[in-house]
Amino acid sequence: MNRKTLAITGGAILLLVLPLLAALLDEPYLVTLFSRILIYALAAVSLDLMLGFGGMVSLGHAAFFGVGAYAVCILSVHGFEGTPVLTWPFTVGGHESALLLWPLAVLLAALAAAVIGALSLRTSGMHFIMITLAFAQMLYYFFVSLETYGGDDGMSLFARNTMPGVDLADDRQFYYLCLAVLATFLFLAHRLVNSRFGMVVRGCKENERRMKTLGFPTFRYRLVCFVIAGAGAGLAGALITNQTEYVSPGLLHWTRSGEILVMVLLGGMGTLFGPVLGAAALLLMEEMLSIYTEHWMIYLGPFLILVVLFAKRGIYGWIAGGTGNHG
Amino acid sequence: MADTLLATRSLSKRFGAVQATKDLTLEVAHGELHALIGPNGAGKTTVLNQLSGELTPDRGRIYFDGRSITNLRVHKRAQMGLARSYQITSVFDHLTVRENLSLAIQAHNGHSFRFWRRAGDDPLIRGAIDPAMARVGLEQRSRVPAANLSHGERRQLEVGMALCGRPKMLLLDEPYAGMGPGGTVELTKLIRRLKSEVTILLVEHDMGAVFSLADRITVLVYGQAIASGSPEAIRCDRAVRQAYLGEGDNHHGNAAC
Amino acid sequence: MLLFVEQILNGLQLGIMLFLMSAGLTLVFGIMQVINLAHGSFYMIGAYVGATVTAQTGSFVLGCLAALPAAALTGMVVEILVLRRLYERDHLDQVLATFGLIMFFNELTRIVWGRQPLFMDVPAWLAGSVELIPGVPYPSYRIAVIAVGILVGVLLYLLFTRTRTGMQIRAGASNREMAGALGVNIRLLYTLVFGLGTLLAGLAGVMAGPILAVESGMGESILILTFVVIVIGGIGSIRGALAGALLVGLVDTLGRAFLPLLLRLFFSPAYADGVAASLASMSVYLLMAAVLVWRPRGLLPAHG
Amino acid sequence: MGKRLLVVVVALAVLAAVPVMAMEPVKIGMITTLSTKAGYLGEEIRDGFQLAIDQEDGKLGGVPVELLVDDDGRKPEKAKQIADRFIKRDKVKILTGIVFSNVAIAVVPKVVRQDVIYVSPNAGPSLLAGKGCHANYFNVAYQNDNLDEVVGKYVTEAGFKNVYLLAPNYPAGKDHLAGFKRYYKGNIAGEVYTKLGQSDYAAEIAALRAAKPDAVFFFLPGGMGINFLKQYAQAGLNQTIPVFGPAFSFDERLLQAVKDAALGVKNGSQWSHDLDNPANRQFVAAFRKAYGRTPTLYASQGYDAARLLGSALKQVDGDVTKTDALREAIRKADFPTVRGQFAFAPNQHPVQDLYIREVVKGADGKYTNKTLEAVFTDHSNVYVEECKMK
Repeated sequence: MNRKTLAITGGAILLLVLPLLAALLDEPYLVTLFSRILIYALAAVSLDLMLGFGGMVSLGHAAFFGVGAYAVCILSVHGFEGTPVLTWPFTVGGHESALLLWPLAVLLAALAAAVIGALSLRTSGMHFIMITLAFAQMLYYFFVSLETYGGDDGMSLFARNTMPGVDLADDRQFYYLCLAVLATFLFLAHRLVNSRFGMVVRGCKENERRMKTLGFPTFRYRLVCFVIAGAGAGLAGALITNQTEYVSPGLLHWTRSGEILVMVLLGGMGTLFGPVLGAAALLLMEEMLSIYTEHWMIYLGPFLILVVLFAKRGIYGWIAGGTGNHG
Repeated sequence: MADTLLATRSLSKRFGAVQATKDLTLEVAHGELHALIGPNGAGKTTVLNQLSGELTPDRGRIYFDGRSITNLRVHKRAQMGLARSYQITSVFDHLTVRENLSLAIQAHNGHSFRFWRRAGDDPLIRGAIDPAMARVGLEQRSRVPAANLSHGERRQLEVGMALCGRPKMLLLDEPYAGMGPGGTVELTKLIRRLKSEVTILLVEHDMGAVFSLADRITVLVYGQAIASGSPEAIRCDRAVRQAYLGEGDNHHGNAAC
Repeated sequence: MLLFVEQILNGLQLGIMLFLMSAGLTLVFGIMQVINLAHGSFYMIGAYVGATVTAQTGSFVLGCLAALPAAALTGMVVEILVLRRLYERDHLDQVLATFGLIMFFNELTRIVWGRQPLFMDVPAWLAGSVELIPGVPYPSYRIAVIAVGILVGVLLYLLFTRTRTGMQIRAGASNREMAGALGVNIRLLYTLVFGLGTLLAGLAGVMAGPILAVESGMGESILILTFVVIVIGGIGSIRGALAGALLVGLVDTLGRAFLPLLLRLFFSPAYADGVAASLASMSVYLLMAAVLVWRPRGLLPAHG
Repeated sequence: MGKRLLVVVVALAVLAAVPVMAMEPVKIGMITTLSTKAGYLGEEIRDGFQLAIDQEDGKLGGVPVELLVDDDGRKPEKAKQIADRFIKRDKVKILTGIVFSNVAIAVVPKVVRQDVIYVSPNAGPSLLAGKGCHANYFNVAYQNDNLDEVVGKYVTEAGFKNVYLLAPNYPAGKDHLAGFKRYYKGNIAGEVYTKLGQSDYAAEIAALRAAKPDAVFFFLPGGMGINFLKQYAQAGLNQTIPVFGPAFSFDERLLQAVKDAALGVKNGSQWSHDLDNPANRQFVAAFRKAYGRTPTLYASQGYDAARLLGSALKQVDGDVTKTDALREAIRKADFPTVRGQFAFAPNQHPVQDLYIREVVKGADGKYTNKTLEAVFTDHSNVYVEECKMK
């Protein structure tokens, strides 16, 4: 499968040298653009764990993305102002250190995923798609009603989180941090997908009835997979808060879940590197097209249709060949 | 009761107006190959689905290995050693033969919340895959995705997967359906070999196979058991001939009765 | 007490509007197993063509007569060019393709009609209001919408149960290959079904023109509500779409009307208004989640 | 990339021939909303701004400028990315164009800290006028509450005692109603917050009728306003209960989509096309000639923003690197505004007259606004004390 390894190593090298390339071309702006692509790629890969490997089509994945983002932003702002977040059961002060906030964001996103997953996994097919959308919209309107944190106007982060040894405010260091986080997540996902747990999840996607008669409590495995995917999106949320230094309920809107879904499908479902390509393709096209024409959607729309009609397994399938489903 | 592995007490299931299973009382003894036969639409598969837990009966109880499993969930029954195959072979098409079998092995070797080690490298699984493949004669096909196997090979794979958990009892749903003559001989040899290892409840139309393999036979018509006994008794049973072959009193043809 | 009756009427009217939209969507999804996110775009096309023709000719009826074929024809062209290749494909491919269609149509309307919302007025003969219930003047246009909704419901029912094409469509839905084998021209049938679906969306669009703003992207705001309706009702069943639409219409309207009053009993007015507003906007999704958890296949699933 | 390179080369070649010091055109970045339902608002601001440049054939205050425009799609994240690109890639020193308050709140604080001047041609959120004010942030349009304050005062003077309030459930909605209540002294018949982007207002209209107010004040921008006005007229209420609101729902282009549903409605605005001053007459005529339609208040704000920058560029002779000098020049605000007079309050928001306008049917059959009276003269905003200019 040299085409596949060629594609992956080529992509990795490009991402590694990008900041140097950006400096060469005197385009420092590319660094922030690609940081955003890496973060959305992380959200897309986490969705693909559940979608491409687990067969669970969610149109509400941005809910966990938003929960992670808001958790980090609320706690950081309180940390900056020194005011407590919570006083009632016990006083919870704000903090700004990434090593504390990001795991907490991942935990909260995982918790939300557990609750939403437990209820949603009772349904299947189109109903599952719609119930995940329903829960995400409920969280969206919850954050719209949070007036103390800016409601629909959103909330700005005064300064990026702090991390020993890494100055997050420096765009280049932040870029390499995002790249490291994405690479680690991809490696762990690769292990996970081929582990015993991964086999069960892939079995459930193929033929859940057969899995049950083999003796697997499929609900539990699919729920854990749903929670892991939600946690991944929570981590991406923590990163996007620091990248844009701003959060708004718009992060949780169903159109944002739609965008992440489009990235997975465009890149190539059921592969781990496909969504990274999908995120890059969608965001780069959106950015480049809008520079040259106001009516960029008139080009991007048909492009998506052509990819669906002709590149059967997304861009990754087209580049790397071979069938999906084993990362 | 002590010798019986599986028993149902007045099992009933209705789909709207259709009474699919009517007061069915069935007993399968340890080590026995019990055949369940009957014309199309008699409700044979409905019975299997109630035994495996995919359908919950309206009334009646099911006992397995001395315990009532009437309301037990599907995967718990499979864990207790009640395995099954399907009329339309149900395997994992995109996974290779090796992966299909390792999944089946995984089901009975501790929980699979293991996220790090590759499934194939797990000692519990690696040891068991080759013997499982040998048992169903698919050693050369281990890297082939299940979708590319022949009909017979897929049937063998499914049976092999069912056996991976060293089940106490195997529910076979028309394994001979669509099987060519060569395949039928091969399959009969396989089932005959299995008889010593596991109790089998065989739902089948191929009378040749049924009468050569079965220790006991139950005949199901319109969801009701009209006769149950040794193959010889069943061959001569008047009610069976009436319901099954549509013959009345004339005994022509079958000298043995 | 009159207010309560009027709010019920408002709920029904919103429900009927949602039924017009969801009948087309559930038809396409139930029969052709195609998730069509771009259904809102045909609603928009119906509104835009209706508004333009009404403005030029000055007659609302001509506007409708122009809007319906426009939406149906665009629908058929889309079906032949894009959707026809996607029937065997995974639902997700259909989602991605129709997501692309949304972008294409929204931008197309901006290019053709410009960025400004169009004007569409209530026809003169429907402009006034009628006192169905003494003391409660109810806009006669909205009563017309309710009438059209009921008419469409009856026509669809008759089409499916009494006519040959209806029977062919249902046959095609339950078993594509068999229907094809029996000589039903499945390709043509599906084009017609999709055309009918988009015609219904166009009708909903032109009916909404005088009440709502005719602007690019108007389809997406009602699209989500329509998906909620067909899922609550049970995918593929027209009866389900009707039940779902009325239920959602009532819950949304009554939620917006009476939730603030209800909460004021417990909280301070300012706090109650804020919570009521966000709860009202969540009410529809709470309803759907509750229905799905209780009946995972919707209230009136199509076929068993 | 190729195209822009070509433009720069040509400009340089031309300038080389000119003896005056070779001047690279000053780049001005415009981030505005051109897509979504509110796309025409951004188009108005851009057309107004571009008109000022076209009138000086490619210059502002005698200095050649290049206007870079991009669509933020009403998404704060997208607006931030565009701002980032303008500052880092195009080395832009002046930004403008944002339509919506929530987008402005997301973009402005970070931009002004990178020593870039931001002139707002529309959004004037209370946060950026008060606590969040900054020396590099100017607003040439209004502070969000202004247009509601003028209506509040007018409604009180006109003797209405029991007003029903309506706005979307988001911070700007609460800001605008607060602005109205600041100058309205009568009783509040009801205060209802509706869902953002709502289309059907039948329930709210029924509740409103039951409360029997003597007037209604609403802030529902864009499509929401159209839906409400149409349904309000169909319910026959526009004959019995008069409606008031800020100018956002009554600009010239929106009126064409509402027509007689808005007839007679009085709205507060800091500008109208029939304001009688030479700058405004010239602007309205030039705009009609260039674009074939009457300008809206957004276009007037875009035009004023361009002329303001023109006056500043002239004083610093086009050298935008000296931001302090540029800031001082902008603060002076000596440019012929279309509103008659204009000055900056300490928090660099407008001090200007505010009028009440009435929607009438013009001679040419088009619906338009007629200025009734000036309610406030040299009106500032209430957030001046909160702002400690950094």
